[in-house]
Amino acid sequence: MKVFSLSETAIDPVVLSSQLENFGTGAIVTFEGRVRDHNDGRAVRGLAYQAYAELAEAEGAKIMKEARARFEISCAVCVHRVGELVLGELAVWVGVGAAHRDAAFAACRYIIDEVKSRVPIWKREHYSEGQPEWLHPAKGSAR
Amino acid sequence: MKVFSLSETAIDPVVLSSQLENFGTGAIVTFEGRVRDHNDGRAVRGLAYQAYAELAEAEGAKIMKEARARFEISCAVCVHRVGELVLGELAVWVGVGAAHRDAAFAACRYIIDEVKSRVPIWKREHYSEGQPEWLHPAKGSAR
Amino acid sequence: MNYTMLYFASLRDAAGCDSERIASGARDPRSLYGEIAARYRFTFVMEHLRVAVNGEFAPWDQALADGDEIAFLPPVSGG
Amino acid sequence: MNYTMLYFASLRDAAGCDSERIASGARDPRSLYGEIAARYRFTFVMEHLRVAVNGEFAPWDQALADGDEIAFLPPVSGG
Repeated sequence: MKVFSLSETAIDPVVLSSQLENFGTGAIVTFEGRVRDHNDGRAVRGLAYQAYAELAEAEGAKIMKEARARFEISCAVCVHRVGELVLGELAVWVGVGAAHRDAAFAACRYIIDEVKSRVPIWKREHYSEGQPEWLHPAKGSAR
Repeated sequence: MKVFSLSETAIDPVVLSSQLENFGTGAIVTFEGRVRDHNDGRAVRGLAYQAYAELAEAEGAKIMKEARARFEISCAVCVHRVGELVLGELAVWVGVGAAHRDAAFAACRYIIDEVKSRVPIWKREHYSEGQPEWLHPAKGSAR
Repeated sequence: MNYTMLYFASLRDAAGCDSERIASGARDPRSLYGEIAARYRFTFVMEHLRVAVNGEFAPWDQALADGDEIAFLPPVSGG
Repeated sequence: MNYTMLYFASLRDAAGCDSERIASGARDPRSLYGEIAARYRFTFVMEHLRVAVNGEFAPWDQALADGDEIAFLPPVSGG
């Protein structure tokens, strides 16, 4: 199983979580990013993610390696959806296991922050009113 | 469903997670504390949690209320096990949903930190060698 | 006065029971702890304990009333 | 020289295709972007884009070789 992967089908957090469990892992922190029904004040109907798959997988794998080097963690997994998503659907899942919670929280946060800022994946939002739009945030945009 | 509760039976993260999902929730952060096979260099076989149930539930509810007041979150749930636990079993589960991940991470961390330091629950570890011991950490103990 | 004592964790082991009714001349948790700690050889200094009276955290100098339910709480270790 | 261009997100919409083979006199991504941006009326300034050559991030002044696969990447919005 790859520690970072793109998925064209629904992400199953139950299956992913089960990969993190082992007897030395006292703390598991997970992050789930879901499709919200609003963004920047506009009502959102759904969205699509497009990826430069080859580079996204390489850059994602690099982030996971960085996280394992920086933090005392025992395991980390991240899956990002591509394709069309409906409201409430899982867009990204990050799970980190560690002996202690400091490292688990820090690594989980590091991974999602880096994935959002570095991995070549783009979001196209479909609104209740008006044309769909690609999101190309400038640096320093809201988290 | 109570936002903070004690459980005498196995915690089911799937059921708990499902309570956090709604269309306005873009970010869900969860923390799972599991029984590790070691602590402070000693091999652990299992453990038991004992609670002052009445006060633990009141203090836990207070922590959840503080989290909702301090952070922009839409929902938060925490369940803590009591009784005998085996290796790998879930001891505590915290889940927080928010529009944005900053608040979800901060609130999840706040809840587990406060629960560990304030809620009257005590852990008794069973070791591979020697007598079981109650853990009564002094202030400032390792996280 | 009569109090109901609750014991938890290592204090429960030391007391040999999870609760008991006692008669005492102590009028606050501070002096009550002196009595009880001597009886059961509790090793905790007060600074490492918290007190609960009737299911709520309370200060060491709270005036106790007849029938109060009192617990001395060792450092917690949940999570 | 001949290059394979890859387009993503709004640049794909503007180019009207996800990839194409082109012939160009440009020898680095910087001058190549000038050509391509003019052809398809890309509105991004270079400072807001990153470049990838053969599946890896690359600097704007990297020397290009015949047959290279090049992508100009708009600000990402995954997660």
